[in-house]
Amino acid sequence: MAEILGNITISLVHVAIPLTIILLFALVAIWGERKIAGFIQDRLGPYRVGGWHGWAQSIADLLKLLQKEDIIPKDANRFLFKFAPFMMFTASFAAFAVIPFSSAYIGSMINIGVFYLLAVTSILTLSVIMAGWASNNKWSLLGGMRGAAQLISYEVPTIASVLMVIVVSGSLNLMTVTEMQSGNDVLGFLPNWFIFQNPFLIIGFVIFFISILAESHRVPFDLPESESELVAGYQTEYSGMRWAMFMLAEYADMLLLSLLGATLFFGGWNSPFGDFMAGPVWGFFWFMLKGLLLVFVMMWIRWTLPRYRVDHLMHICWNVLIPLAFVNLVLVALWEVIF
Amino acid sequence: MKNAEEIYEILKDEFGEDSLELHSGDIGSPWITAGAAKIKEIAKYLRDDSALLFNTLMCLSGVHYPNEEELGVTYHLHSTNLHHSIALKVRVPIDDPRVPSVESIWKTANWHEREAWDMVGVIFDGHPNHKRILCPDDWEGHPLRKDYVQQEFYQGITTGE
Amino acid sequence: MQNVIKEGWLTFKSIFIGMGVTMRHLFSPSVTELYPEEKIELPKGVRAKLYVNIDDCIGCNLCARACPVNCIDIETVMATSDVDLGKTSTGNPKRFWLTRFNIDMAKCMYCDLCVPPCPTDCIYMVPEYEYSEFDRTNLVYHFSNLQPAMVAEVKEKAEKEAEEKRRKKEEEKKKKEEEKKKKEMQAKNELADNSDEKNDSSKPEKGD
Amino acid sequence: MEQVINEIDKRQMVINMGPQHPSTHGVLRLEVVLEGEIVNEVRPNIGYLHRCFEKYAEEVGDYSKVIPYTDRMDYVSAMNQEHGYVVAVERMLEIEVPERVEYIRVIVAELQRIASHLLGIGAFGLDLGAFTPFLYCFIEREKVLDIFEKTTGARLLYNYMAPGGLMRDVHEDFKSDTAEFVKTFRPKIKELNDLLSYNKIFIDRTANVGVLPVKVALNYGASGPVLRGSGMEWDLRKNDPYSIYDRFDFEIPVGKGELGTLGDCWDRYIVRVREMEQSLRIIEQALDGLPEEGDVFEGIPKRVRPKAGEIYTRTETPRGELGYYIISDKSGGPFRVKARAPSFVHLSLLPSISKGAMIADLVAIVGSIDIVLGEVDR
Repeated sequence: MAEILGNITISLVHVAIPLTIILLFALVAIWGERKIAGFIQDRLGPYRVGGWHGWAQSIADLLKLLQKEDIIPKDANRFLFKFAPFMMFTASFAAFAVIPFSSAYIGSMINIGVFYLLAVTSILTLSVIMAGWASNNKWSLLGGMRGAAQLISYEVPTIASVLMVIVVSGSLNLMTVTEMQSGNDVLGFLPNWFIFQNPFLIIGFVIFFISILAESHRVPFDLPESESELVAGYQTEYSGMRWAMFMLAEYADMLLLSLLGATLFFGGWNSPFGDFMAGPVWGFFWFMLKGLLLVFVMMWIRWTLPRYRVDHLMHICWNVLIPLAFVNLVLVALWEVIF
Repeated sequence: MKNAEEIYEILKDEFGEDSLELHSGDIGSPWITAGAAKIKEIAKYLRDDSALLFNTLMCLSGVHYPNEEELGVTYHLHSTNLHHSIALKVRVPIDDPRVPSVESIWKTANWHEREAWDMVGVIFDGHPNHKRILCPDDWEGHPLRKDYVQQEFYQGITTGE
Repeated sequence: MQNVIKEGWLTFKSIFIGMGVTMRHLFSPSVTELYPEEKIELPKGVRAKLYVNIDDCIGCNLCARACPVNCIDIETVMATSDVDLGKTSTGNPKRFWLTRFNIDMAKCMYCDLCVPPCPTDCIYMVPEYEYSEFDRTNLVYHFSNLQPAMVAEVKEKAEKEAEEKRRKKEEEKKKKEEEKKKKEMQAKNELADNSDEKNDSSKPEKGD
Repeated sequence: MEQVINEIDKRQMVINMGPQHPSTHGVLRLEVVLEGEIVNEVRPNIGYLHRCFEKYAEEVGDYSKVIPYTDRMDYVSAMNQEHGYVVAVERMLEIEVPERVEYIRVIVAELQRIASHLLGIGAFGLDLGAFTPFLYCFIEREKVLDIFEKTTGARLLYNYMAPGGLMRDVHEDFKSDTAEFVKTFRPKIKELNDLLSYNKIFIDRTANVGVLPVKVALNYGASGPVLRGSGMEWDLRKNDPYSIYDRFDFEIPVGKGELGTLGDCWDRYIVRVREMEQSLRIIEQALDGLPEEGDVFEGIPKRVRPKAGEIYTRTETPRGELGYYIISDKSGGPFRVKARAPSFVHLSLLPSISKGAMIADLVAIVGSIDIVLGEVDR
C-alpha cells in the first residue's frame, strides 16, 4: 500500500515538474513572441498590463480566455470537438517524460526514449484532423486535411535526422545521448556536442530544424492554420478555453521539439565551457537556454518569411529533404566508421 | 489616329446612313448614335477593321433620359494600337429597352452590362449571365432611373432612415 | 539535381538576407506613440471637429447649403426693428436671431466645404478629436446660445412684427388699390371731360 | 474511369470566401468551387459596399459637392480620385488651371500613388503570410499621410482639390517635408526588395501564378499595373497625358517575366514596386519646378455650370484607368456621372485567371490585382 502511495506521489511529482515548465514557458513565450514581433516590426508589443513592458499580458489573456463563452457549432460532432484540444495537449505533454532536463532530472529513464517521443508526438496529427473534421466547417476541414498531410510527411525527415544522431550515439536513451556529449575535445576547445563531432550532422541539424518547423506548424509551414487563406484552419470554430488549449499545445510542441534539438545536437544540459558552470542546476539553465534560443530562431523566422503553398511544402519534403536526409544518414555513418 | 468625323465616314460607308448619326454637344467630345439592332455588328467591325482597331472598351454606361422616355447605352472605345477614341451611343425606348450584348466582343462589357441592367434597366440580349450585380437579385426597380422610388422594405428590413 | 541545389542555395540566401533585415529592425527604435499618455500635436488647420463662433454668425445659411450631407441645421428669426443685434467682429451687421444652429457631428464627413463660404469666418474646424459618445444624439451640437424662453419671445415678437408688416403692407396695398381706383375713376372722368372738351376746368377738381 | 470522374465531380465543394474573410480586401464574396485545394471556378459577388455614388452625384445638383464622395470611392488613393474628377470638370468648363496648382496636384497625386502602392504591396505580402513587410510599408505610408495631414488637414479623405484650384494652399514646410520623404524612402524600397520581393518563398508563391496574357488583359479592359504587369507599356500619364504629366521625365515599368511567366502575380507586384521609384522621380522634378508664388484660389470659378454636352476623361490612378463619364444638361449639377473604376474591371478578370489555381493562389491573385472594394461597388 505504502509502495503504491509512494509511486503515485512520485508520478505526481513527475507530472508537476514538466507541467510547471510548460505553463511557465507558454506564459513567457506568448508574451515573448508578441514582444519579438513588436520589436521586429518597430512597434512595442504588449505594453499595458502589469507595468514593465506588459509582462502580465499572457496572464490577462489567459483570464480572458477562461471567461469566454465556450461555443460549439450546432452541427459539430460534440465529443470529438471537445476532445481534440485536450488530446493535442496530452500528446505533447506526454512526450516531455523522456526529456532530460538536467543531469539530475528526467521523467522516465527508458531505453527507447527517442522512439517513445516520436511515437507520442504522432498523435498530434490525429488531433489536428479530429478538430478539423469535428468542427463541421469547410475551412476547418481543409485545415485539418492540410495538417494531416503535412505532419505525416514531415515525420519522415524528422525521424531520419534523429536517426543520424542515433547512428553516432548508438543509444535511444536521451540521457545517455546527452552524457555522451560532455567534455570539450573537438579541435581542442569546442564542446563535444554532436553537431561539432560530425560535420555532416550540421546538414542533419538543418534538416531537423526545417522538419520541426513543419511539425510544430510554424511559419513558413503554418498551413493548417494559415489565417489569410483558411481563416484559421482547424481552429476556426474554437473559442475560449478550448482554443487556449490549442495554443498551449502549440507552444508545448515548440518547446518540446526545440529541447529535443538541443539534446540531440547541442549537448543537452552540458555546459559549453566544460566543467565550468556545470552541475544539475546549471545544467538545467544551459538546457533551457539552448532550447529557448532555438525557440527564438523559430519566432524570428516567423516574423520574416511568407508562407509556403501546400504543393511546395510536399515538394520540399518528399523531393528534397527525404532524399537528402537519407544520403546524409549514410555520410554520417561513413564518417563515424572512418574517424 | 482618326477623329470622330473620319470614323463616322468609315462607318457610314459600311453600314449606310440611316442608322448612324454624328452628334456633338456645346462642349466635350462628339459621339456617334447607332441603331440598337445593328450595334453588335458595328462593334465587331470597329474592333476588327484594320483602320479602326478599337481593341478596348473603356467604359459602358447606361443612361436614363426622362424627357424622351428613352434609355441609352454609351460605349467608350479606345484603340491602343492607333491611339484614337470614340463614343458610341444607342438609344432605346423605355418600354422595350433591348440592346444586343457586346460581351462576346469585349469582355469588359460583361460586368458593365450587368451594371447597366441593374442600375438603369437596359436588357442586353445574348448576355451569358444577365443578372443584377450591385443590388441583390430580388431588388425592385432600377436605382439610376430619374423617376426611381426606393422600395420601403427589403426582406422585412427598412431601407431608409 | 543541379537545379535543386541552386534553388536550395537561393532559398537559404534570400531567407538569410530577409532575416538580416528583421534582425536590424529588432534593435532599431520603435515608432509607436503611446496614445493616451503621449499625444502628438496636431498640425495647424487639421479637420477634426466643427466649431461655430456664434457671436459672429449672421445666419446667412451659406454653410448649411454647402454641406453635402445636410448636417448643419439653422433656423433664423428676423430681428425686430426695436433691437439692434450689433455687428460681428468682421463688421457685418447682424439681422437675424439664431434660434437654432445645430451640427450633427455623427453625420459630418469632415470635408471642410462649409468653411470657405462663410462671410464672417465663424465656422471652422478645431483640433479636437476625442468626443466619442455612447448616445448618438449627444453628437448633435447646439451652438445657439438663446434660452428657450428667449427663443419663444423672439419668435413672438418677430411674428408680431411680421404681422404688423403684413397688415401695413395690406393697408398699403388697399390704399394703393383705392388710389388706383380713384385714378381710374379720374381717368374716366377726364376722359368724359375730354370728350366734353373741358380740359382746363377739370384740373382744380383733382386737388380736392 | 468514367465512374471515377463522376465520383470526383461529386466531391466538388462550394465554399464562400467572404464577405468576412481576412484576405478579400474588404467585403467581397467569392463563391469558390473547389476540388480538394484546386479552384475549379470562382464567382465574385459584389455590392456589399454599394453607396450610390452615381445616384448621389446626379441628385446633389452641384459639381463641387461630388468631390468628397469621389474620395470615398477608392479610399486608399483619394487624391487620385479627386484629381480625375476635377480634371473632367475642368475640361467641361474649359478653364485654365494655374501653374502652381498643377504642380501641387502632381506632387500630392504621386505621393498618394506611393502611399497606395505601399498598402497594396503590404497587403499582398500579408495575404501570403508575411506579416512584417506590411507594417514596414505602413510606417512609410504614415509619413506620406503626415504630409497630407499638414497640407490638407485630413489623413485619408482629403477633399483637397476643387475645379480650377485647391481648397487650401500647401503648408509652408511642404517642400522640405516632401524632399525629406523622397530622400528617406529610396533605401526603404531596397529593404522591401530584400525582405519580400526577392525572397525565394515569395517568388515561389507568386511566379507562374495567375498568368494574365496581354491579349486577354486588353479584351477585359485591364489597365494600370495589371496591364503593365502583362508586359504592355501603357500609362495614361504618357499615352493620354492630363494635367502636366507631359513635362516630366519618367519611365513606365513593365513586367518582363523575369522569374516566371510574363503576366504572373510577381510581375504585377514588381511593377508596383518600380512605379514607386518612378513616382519619386516625378516628385523630385515637380518639386524643382514648383512655382514659389501663386494663388491657388484664383482659378476657381464662381459658379461651376458647364454648357450642355458630355465628356469622358480618364486618369491614371494607382489601380489603373479611372474614367469619369459626365453628361451636363446646363443645370448646376451633372445629369449623369458614371465612374469607370479600374478595380471593378479587374475584379471581373478574376474568374478567368484563377481557374486551376490552388486556394492559396487565389488569395495571391486577389492580392496581386490589388482591388479596393470601395471602388468596385462605388
